[in-house]
Amino acid sequence: MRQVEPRMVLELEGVAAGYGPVRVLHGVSLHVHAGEIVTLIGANGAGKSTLLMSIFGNPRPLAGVIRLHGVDIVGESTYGIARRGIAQVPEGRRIFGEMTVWENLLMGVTPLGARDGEREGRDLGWVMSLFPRLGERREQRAGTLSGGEQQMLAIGRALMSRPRLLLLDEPSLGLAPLMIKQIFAILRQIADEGVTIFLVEQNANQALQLADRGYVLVNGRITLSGSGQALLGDAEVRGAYLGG
Amino acid sequence: EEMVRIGVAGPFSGAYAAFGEQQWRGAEAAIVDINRGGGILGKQILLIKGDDACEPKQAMAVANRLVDNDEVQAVVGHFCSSTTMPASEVYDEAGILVMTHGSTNPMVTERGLKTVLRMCGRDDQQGTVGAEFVVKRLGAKRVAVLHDKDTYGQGLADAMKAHLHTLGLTEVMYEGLTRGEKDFNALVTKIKAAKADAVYFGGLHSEAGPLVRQMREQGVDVPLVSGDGIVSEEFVTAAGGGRFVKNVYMTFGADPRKSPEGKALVARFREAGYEPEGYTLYAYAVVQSIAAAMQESGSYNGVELANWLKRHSVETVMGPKSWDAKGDLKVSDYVMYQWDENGKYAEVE
Amino acid sequence: MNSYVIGQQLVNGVVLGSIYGLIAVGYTMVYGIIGMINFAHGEIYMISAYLTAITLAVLTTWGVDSVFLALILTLISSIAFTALYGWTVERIAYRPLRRSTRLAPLISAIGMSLVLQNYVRLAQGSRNQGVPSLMEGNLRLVGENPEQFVQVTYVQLVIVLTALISMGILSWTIQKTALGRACRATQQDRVMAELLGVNTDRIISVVFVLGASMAAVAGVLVTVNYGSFDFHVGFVTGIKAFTAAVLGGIGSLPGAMLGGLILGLSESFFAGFVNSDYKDVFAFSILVLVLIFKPSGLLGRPAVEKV
Amino acid sequence: MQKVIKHAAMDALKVGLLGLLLFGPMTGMLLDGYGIHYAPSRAFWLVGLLLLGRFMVVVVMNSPALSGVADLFKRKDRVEVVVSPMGQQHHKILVVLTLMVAMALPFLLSKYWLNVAILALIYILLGLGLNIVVGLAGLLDLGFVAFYAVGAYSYALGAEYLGLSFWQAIPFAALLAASFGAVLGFPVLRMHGDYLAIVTLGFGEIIRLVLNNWISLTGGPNGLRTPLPTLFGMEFTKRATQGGTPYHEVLGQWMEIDYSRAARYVFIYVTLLVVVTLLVYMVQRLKRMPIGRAWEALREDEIACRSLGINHVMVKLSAFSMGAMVGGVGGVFFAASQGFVNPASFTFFESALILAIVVLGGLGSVVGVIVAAVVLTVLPELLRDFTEYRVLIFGCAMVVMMVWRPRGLLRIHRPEFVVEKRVP
Amino acid sequence: MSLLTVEDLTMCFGGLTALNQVSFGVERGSITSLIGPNGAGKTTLFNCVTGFYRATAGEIWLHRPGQQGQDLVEMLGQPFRLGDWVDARAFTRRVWFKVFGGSHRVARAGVARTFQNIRLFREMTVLENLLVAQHGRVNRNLVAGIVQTAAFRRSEREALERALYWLAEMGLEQSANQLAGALPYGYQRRLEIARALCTDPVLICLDEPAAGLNPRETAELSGMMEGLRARHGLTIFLIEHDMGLVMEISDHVVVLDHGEVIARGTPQQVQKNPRVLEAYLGVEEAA
Ligand SMILES: Nc1ncnc2c1ncn2[C@@H]1O[C@H](COP(=O)(O)OP(=O)(O)OP(=O)(O)O)[C@@H](O)[C@H]1O
Ligand SMILES: Nc1ncnc2c1ncn2[C@@H]1O[C@H](COP(=O)(O)OP(=O)(O)OP(=O)(O)O)[C@@H](O)[C@H]1O
Ligand SMILES: [Mg+2]
Ligand SMILES: [Mg+2]
Repeated sequence: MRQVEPRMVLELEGVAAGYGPVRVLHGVSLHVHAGEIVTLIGANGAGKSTLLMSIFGNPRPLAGVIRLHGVDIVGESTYGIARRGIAQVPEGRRIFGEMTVWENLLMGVTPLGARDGEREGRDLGWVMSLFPRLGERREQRAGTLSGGEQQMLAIGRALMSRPRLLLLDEPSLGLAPLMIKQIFAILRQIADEGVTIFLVEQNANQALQLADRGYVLVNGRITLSGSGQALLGDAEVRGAYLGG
Repeated sequence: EEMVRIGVAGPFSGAYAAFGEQQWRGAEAAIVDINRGGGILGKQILLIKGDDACEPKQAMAVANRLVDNDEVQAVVGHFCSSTTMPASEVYDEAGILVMTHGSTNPMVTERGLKTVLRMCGRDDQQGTVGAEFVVKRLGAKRVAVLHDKDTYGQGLADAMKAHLHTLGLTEVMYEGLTRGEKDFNALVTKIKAAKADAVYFGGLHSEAGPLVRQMREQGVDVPLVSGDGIVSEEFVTAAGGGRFVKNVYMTFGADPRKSPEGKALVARFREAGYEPEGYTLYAYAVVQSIAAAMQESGSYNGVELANWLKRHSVETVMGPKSWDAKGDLKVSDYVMYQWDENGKYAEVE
Repeated sequence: MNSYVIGQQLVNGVVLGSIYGLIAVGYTMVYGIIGMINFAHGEIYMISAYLTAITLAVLTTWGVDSVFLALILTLISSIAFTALYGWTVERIAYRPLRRSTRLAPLISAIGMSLVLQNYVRLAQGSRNQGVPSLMEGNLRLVGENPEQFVQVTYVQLVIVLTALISMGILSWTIQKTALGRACRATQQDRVMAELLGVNTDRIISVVFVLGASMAAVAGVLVTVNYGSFDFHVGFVTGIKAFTAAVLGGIGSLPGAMLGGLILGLSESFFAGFVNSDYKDVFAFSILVLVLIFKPSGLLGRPAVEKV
Repeated sequence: MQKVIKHAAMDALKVGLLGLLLFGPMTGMLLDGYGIHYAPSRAFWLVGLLLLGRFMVVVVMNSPALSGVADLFKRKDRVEVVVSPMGQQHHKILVVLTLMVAMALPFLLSKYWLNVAILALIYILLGLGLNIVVGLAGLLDLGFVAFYAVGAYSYALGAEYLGLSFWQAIPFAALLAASFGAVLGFPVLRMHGDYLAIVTLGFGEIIRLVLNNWISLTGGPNGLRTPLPTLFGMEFTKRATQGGTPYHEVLGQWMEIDYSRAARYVFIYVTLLVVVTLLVYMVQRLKRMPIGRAWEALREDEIACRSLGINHVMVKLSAFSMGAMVGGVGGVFFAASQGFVNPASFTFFESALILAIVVLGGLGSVVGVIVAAVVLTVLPELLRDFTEYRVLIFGCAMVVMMVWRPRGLLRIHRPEFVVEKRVP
Repeated sequence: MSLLTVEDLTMCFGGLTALNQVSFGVERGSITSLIGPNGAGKTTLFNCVTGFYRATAGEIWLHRPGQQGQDLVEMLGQPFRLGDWVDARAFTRRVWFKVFGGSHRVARAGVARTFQNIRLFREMTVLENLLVAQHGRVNRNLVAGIVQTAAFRRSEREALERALYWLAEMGLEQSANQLAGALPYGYQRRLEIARALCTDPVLICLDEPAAGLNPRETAELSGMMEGLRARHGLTIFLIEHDMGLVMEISDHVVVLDHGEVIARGTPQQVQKNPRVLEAYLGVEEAA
């Protein structure tokens, strides 16, 4: 196992997954290097969200290997995987509606065991500065936030855990144009700080501009990959995902 | 070879299971003895257990099953009046003798059924004895009457109340408590506020125990009088020790454990590590009576057996027993017992 | 109606209410975390009553004389063994049902409650059991007439205090600590909680163990107070405690306590001054009325759904 | 294999240790008054059995050679929803076959089993009723027994005070139960799921307590006798009691017939069978009717329903009272078949049992309800031979069935619509 | 007269004023867009219009052509006022709306909506979802349904046809018999629109219909919306963050920020408005 390239953060080989009798992913292979921003694009129902979730073992892959920092994590429990320095902004935000904004953010850190009050405070301050709106609404119940605010909260919560690898499922969903710009800037910034980012986006244009590399998923199979710019220029991609 | 099949129907599960156990122990001991002595008409007896959990629905199922599937020749049971009543209609229609060891509700034998008898007294008899005692012996003027809202307990309390009225006394309080609960403090405070000088309780030991304890704890030291539902050492356990059961009275048939016929049997039970309390010996006596009727009349027909029993007297472990035309015991021998601080009871002279 | 009677009924109600509250806390905690009505909770309480009596009897045979020591040891052993039962029940009957409908664990809980009841009946017999009265003594407020007084026994005092203190500690835990946050997160979205690194199975087990421990505390205190129990006590008490939990707003710990107190008080006042036959009808009517005007219970937070 | 055995042994040891802690005090130390009486052998036997059982199970589940056996017992907790066209041919054959068997039953069964069959039919009825409320409309009702009680008592009381006959009692009870449902439902249906559950539970208890306490009307715990049902003036007793003629005398004019006690049960069984068949048909239709769809939609998402112009309170109310109505009819049949009613038949456990039927059947599935009702009524009767252990085993069965098939015994079918190619 | 007029609408949540004196109109047959930064109060406004929230103050009127205007706020039922206790007519009205009122009445008046967080009947099939939406107009007679009278069958057939029609319009024919919950996100969005259309509305309120769609799908959606307006005469009221879509199809744009209308007008006007640039679009866009 030690031959794996050390700078490889996430590596999928022939991953298959599905729900009950329905297969959604049919042997997906891809990899993400440290410090990279990699994006995955694909039509509705291609299986992008399923792919992100199956990295966390939910649904558990039926076949294939998933290596995180060189360690095979297939079969490990979801929370075990989460404790390996990987965080996800899931589809549908999944914030804890009955808890306050503040508590939601804390949920990003508390489960991870060892507590460090000072660092926690610093991280909270950082997230609040990224999303001042959340600061204003600290004590509001998260369920009553507006759609965009909830999205900010979901991203903020993932950032709170200071992940080494961040998975985002359509982070721009429901955000105002100005906010999207900010989010992408933030992603760029934390990537520069050494966080590896794996991004699923419908907003393919902006995602590919941001990303170092990209993959295209069609019906559960990777059909195309290349650098962000190359994909942007690809005629097929333009026709299918960028609206001509 | 062919056997005489006798059903034993009672609550072997559910809240009343303690009584079911007494019933089964008694009946089992009886057939062992009878079978050892050669059985009935040369045939051995087989007991068949039917659990009704004191629920009418289950009692019907058990009754139908005993009649149709197990084809029993007679039934010992049921225990709760509310199950004996519907089930006995099934037995009656099928012409099978049923003798209950513990259903004291008057209605059991008041419905004109031909094959239904009982080994125990009736609530109205018991209530009368209780009322007489409360008024004449204790000289109470302000009597609180409580019951547990169940067929047995309420029947008892009603009978007691009725006789109280004929004695020219009106109760100061007549109320029900809920079976299964343990906190009767509110009721006790109410008794206290009503300045009752005697309390009559129609119900079972599981409620009587906490009730008397809470009375004593709140400083209500007046006598508590009850019926045969508290005839059990468990009453003392439930009351939190002998201290609390002082000044508690109850009506019960002349203690079968004291009768000369029963002495040896009781000793045997105790040897086996079982205290034959409550209805144990009643069930034993029921089996004895059924066996005697079959043996003597030579028939298994319920109506014939019932008629035989109504005309003859049977020697049982509880002494000689005979029945009137309705199926009730001719002699109701209810007497008053008193508990002492050692947790034992003795007849009141 | 004199004031001593009223005062005594007040005491009766508060004691009874505290008992309901203690047990209701277990219901509310489990509900709060897996959104499931744990019908077997009453049975867990019943088991703790048996364990209390067993421990006390064993201690007596060992010659432990000090009442205080005996009580402490009983509490410890009862909590330990009851918690084990709580854990096992969760493991066997509920954990496999995590991904099914909301109703499946409810049915399984009802089945479990039958199992526990009959297991105890078969193991210990169906007789009424009891413990001797241990702690004597009481506080009395006596009027001019020595016949008139309001009294609280020491055991009752301990019950009320324990109920309040444990409720306080638990609600603080749930509201303010990381464990509590993880619990609430687990309740709202188990998958997301796992994605954040919460071992939800562990959290749920912890909650069951905590709930069972509360039932054990109640079991010890109530058994010592009333001295009598059988294998069937779990049901009646369980239903009442559950009602209390809902009345106060299910999921809210202070609510459980408040609901218990209201239920206890209304029962004892109704029984004391009106008619004890209909006290349960009255108690349930209060529940219905409260819920009509406050659909999520007294202290429950209304489920605001943002559309 | 060796690995499997080692694993199993370790596992069994752990479970055994747990068992020792659980069973030790409870089964090994018996309370005896205030004293104690040790019976360690009981505890050790139990633990031994547990150890062995666990060992065997782990071996069977993990050894590849026996994987076929293991698969049989694997749990299934995924929803299996099948979208299938309605009215399939083999379906119809099955229905006809079932009905034929059901019609033949009274001639094959002993009276005891006939009685059980009647109970099973009553529970099917109740299950279908509650299925409307819980399965289709998604309203958790823990007090369904209240309507059952209302039905039973409206027959008993109606006969006692108003002189209602069995046939008059059915519509009377149905109406009465439905209005009880409506009256209760109106204020409470705005509540959320589990609050509704406890309020209905409370309502069930209130009804039972009132029946128990209102002695002057209901006879309290002593209960009431109910007259036996009649058919066109024919009575099913040996001698006429209600002013009719015994059936064997009526039929005796045309054919050779003797009085048999079973006739009454046959009559109730057949009537019930007709009612249940009609109800099954009705429920199957309801699912494909606007009102049934609205119920299901409400179960799925109330807010969306409101956005579509559906009055959620009224729709819920219709489900609630329709369920109540069915429960009421079930009550009449229960009272008629028992000949006696008292409040002990209407405890919470009864509600729980009916709910178990609905859940085990797979929420919303009619066939599932029927199967589950039969299983849950016949099983306790089969277990009668285990007397002491009967309820314990029944409880275990409930848990095991839930764990094994949390989504119900059968798959859920959704109606499929034929999509024709549309001409634009 | 505008189809929908909103006057001085104010909505407070506790201390938070989510909408402050908002007034605007939606013209008949137009596509009107509502834009604004996150948390500006757009969804809240939708909720008020469709009856899910009762506004703290203000009026909302729906004027269907050829009909009297309808007060959408009154339909929700209101707390009793002092005057009601003396005026019998007002009192009965109040009670009537209190008992039978609610957001469903708004929907019946002809206002349909979709939700920002998709709300489908997930365990029902796509077609069933659409049939439920026609609850108001199908034959609901119980007896007719059970014995399947001709009238009932006709009504069901019509409902099915209407459902299939809208399915086809949304391009979902292939999924007709699938479970709604198992559809991919984008399809679910379209199904929600189809379902809203099945209620036969005059005004349809779409809350971020393009969220989760890729640019090509968004383009399809915009074609669909124009078709709805052109061929079915529907009025569309839209919340959207995709500026390309908004600018392309809107006739009229209302911009909300912090609960207040900061601009309104044609897309071109709004796009140049400095306040909008600052609050929403980003300043460099202007450059
Ligand atoms: N819980 C589920 N059960 C069954 N099938 C599912 C489930 N979730 C998703 N699917 C199916 O899996 C397939 C892939 O869905 P997935 O959500 O991964 O797509 P996606 O690429 O993320 O699409 P989108 O862009 O719309 O988010 C779809 O066909 C969908 O129907
Ligand atoms: N029920 C509520 N309780 C308290 N605050 C609420 C409630 N509903 C909405 N809010 C607040 O009102 C503000 C407006 O919310 P709204 O959902 O209308 O925003 P929006 O314009 O739709 O934003 P987005 O574009 O992000 O969806 C938000 O700040 C939100 O937090
Ligand atoms: Mg997705
Ligand atoms: Mg919004």
